[in-house]
Amino acid sequence: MALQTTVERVAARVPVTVMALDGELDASNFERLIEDVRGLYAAGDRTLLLDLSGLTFMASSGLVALHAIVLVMHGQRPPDLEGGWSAFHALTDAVEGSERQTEVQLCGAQAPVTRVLERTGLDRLFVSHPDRASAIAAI
Amino acid sequence: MALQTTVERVAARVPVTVMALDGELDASNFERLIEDVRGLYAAGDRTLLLDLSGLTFMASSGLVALHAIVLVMHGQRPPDLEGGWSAFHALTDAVEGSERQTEVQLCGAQAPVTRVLERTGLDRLFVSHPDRASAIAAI
Amino acid sequence: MSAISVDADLDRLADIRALVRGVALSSDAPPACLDDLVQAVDEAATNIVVHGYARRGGAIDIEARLVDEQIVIVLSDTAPSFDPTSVPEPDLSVPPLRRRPGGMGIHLIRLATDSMVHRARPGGGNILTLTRSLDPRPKEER
Amino acid sequence: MSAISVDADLDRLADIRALVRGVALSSDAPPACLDDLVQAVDEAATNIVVHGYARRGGAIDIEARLVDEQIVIVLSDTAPSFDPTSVPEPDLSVPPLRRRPGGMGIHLIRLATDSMVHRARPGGGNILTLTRSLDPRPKEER
Ligand SMILES: Nc1ncnc2c1ncn2[C@@H]1O[C@H](COP(=O)(O)OP(=O)(O)O)[C@@H](O)[C@H]1O
Ligand SMILES: Nc1ncnc2c1ncn2[C@@H]1O[C@H](COP(=O)(O)OP(=O)(O)O)[C@@H](O)[C@H]1O
Repeated sequence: MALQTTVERVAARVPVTVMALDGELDASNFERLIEDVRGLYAAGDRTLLLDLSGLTFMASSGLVALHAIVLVMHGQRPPDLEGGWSAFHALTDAVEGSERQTEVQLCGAQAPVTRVLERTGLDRLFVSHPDRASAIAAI
Repeated sequence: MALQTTVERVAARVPVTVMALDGELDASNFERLIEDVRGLYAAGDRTLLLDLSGLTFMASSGLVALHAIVLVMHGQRPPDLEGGWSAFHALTDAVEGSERQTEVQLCGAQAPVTRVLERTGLDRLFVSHPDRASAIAAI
Repeated sequence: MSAISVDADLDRLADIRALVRGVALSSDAPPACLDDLVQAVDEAATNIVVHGYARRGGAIDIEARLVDEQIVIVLSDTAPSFDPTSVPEPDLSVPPLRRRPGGMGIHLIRLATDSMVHRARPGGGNILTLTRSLDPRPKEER
Repeated sequence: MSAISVDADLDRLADIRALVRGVALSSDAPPACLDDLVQAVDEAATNIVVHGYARRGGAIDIEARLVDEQIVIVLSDTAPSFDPTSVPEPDLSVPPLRRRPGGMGIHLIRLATDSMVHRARPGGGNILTLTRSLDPRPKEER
């Protein structure tokens, strides 16, 4: 099953870009997802809500995508997957106190996806909402 | 697994267009295959060898595609899948004596594909060769 | 018994076939048995997508089990009730070019399975049970 | 025991996952067991494609069986020998943003399975045996 992305812009307290991921996020498509978010950032989007309610599978490469997406949405240099991740230390220091950055937030994650986030500790990087409506109300 | 098609033109006794089908031919992609062959006919190709050695699955909709491809390669009106198959009677009468037309030939069919052709009697429509080399030598 | 639910979409047929291969694999099915099951389930699922739900989508629930050397696969949907066993056999004596293309799906299911049983789903829809023995030979060679 | 051979290609991962769902389905595996197996096999297969065959392609042979309430899935390849059980656990105490992305695949396999055993394939290559009990709970809740 392939990955489909759908983007919608919502006027909450701040403008929120909602990207719904439907299908399966794996090693065959995680790089395209990072590219898509890079495009959003270039277009001026600054707060991204990933709606994971239709995501039925996430591989460890999906975690790499989530990590990279956080960097991209913080204006960091596009992560070079072959090495050269030094750039992100600045960001690390900036958000260190709070740890959970807020530029990228999640909602609607199903059990298999939540499990992967928790098993790798990547859940600590994100504010997670049960669904899209409560996320938009909270942002 | 998706369907990939690769086209090659070979100078045998007559010019032969070899189209290799790799993957699985099913209800999601059989119409695209007919379209592809329509394009070949429009481009002047007149003898088509379908190399099925990489085809691991063929649904009954694949049989519809094969049938339509024979019509297309005989210059018949593109079959309208919603009805209106009257046009092919002329062709039927033309090739009735021999039954096996030669404009579209097959090679390399694997067991599951051969079984589907035999179980529906569509094998009677085609000259089938064990592999590409012997097909080209025979055409 | 648990089921896997798949969207009734032509783009999911490849997933359904891979699922059936997994079922066959875990029963150590011989190649012709695996091929037959893949064919039968693909044809049945295609009919549910195209005819049953008329391409408007829906769900196909798939169950599988091994019972007495028979692989049993059950497809359930909530489309209008239709019994494929009521469809007459195509006349294979007609030369292929004289035929109207199509109409071979149910015929292929019959040849690929040892039994095809339809019943109405309580509350609406269909339950189609396809059974294929682990026999290594295709039906016509038995 | 028969095996299914799949091209070592990232575009076949979805097929491999569907295959594993079919294996789980025919053993009537509970949801968390199915999810774990899909995750573990996907990660292992991805590593074979990306690291083992270095994206140059090859074959992955997949076998499956149910033994004593355990689903056993075996992946074989002919890539250079590599024992994933030799890879140390990642340090999860490091805050996510301080980490170098990646390096979580084998960790996820460990958490999703009850055992992961590697042996060299006679003649070259790898045989990786992944086992997951039918226990309905994920490992961390047992
Ligand atoms: N699930 C279904 N719901 C409604 N009608 C069906 C269904 N399956 C088959 N049919 C009917 O039976 C006919 C024969 O089906 P089949 O042998 O699979 O060939 P085809 O689908 O190519 O026509 C179909 O054309 C359709 O009219
Ligand atoms: N099949 C394999 N062949 C060779 N090296 C491998 C294989 N699987 C894993 N590795 C090595 O182990 C490392 C850790 O793998 P893994 O935990 O899956 O994370 P990742 O693949 O994201 O790096 C890989 O980066 C690679 O160097």
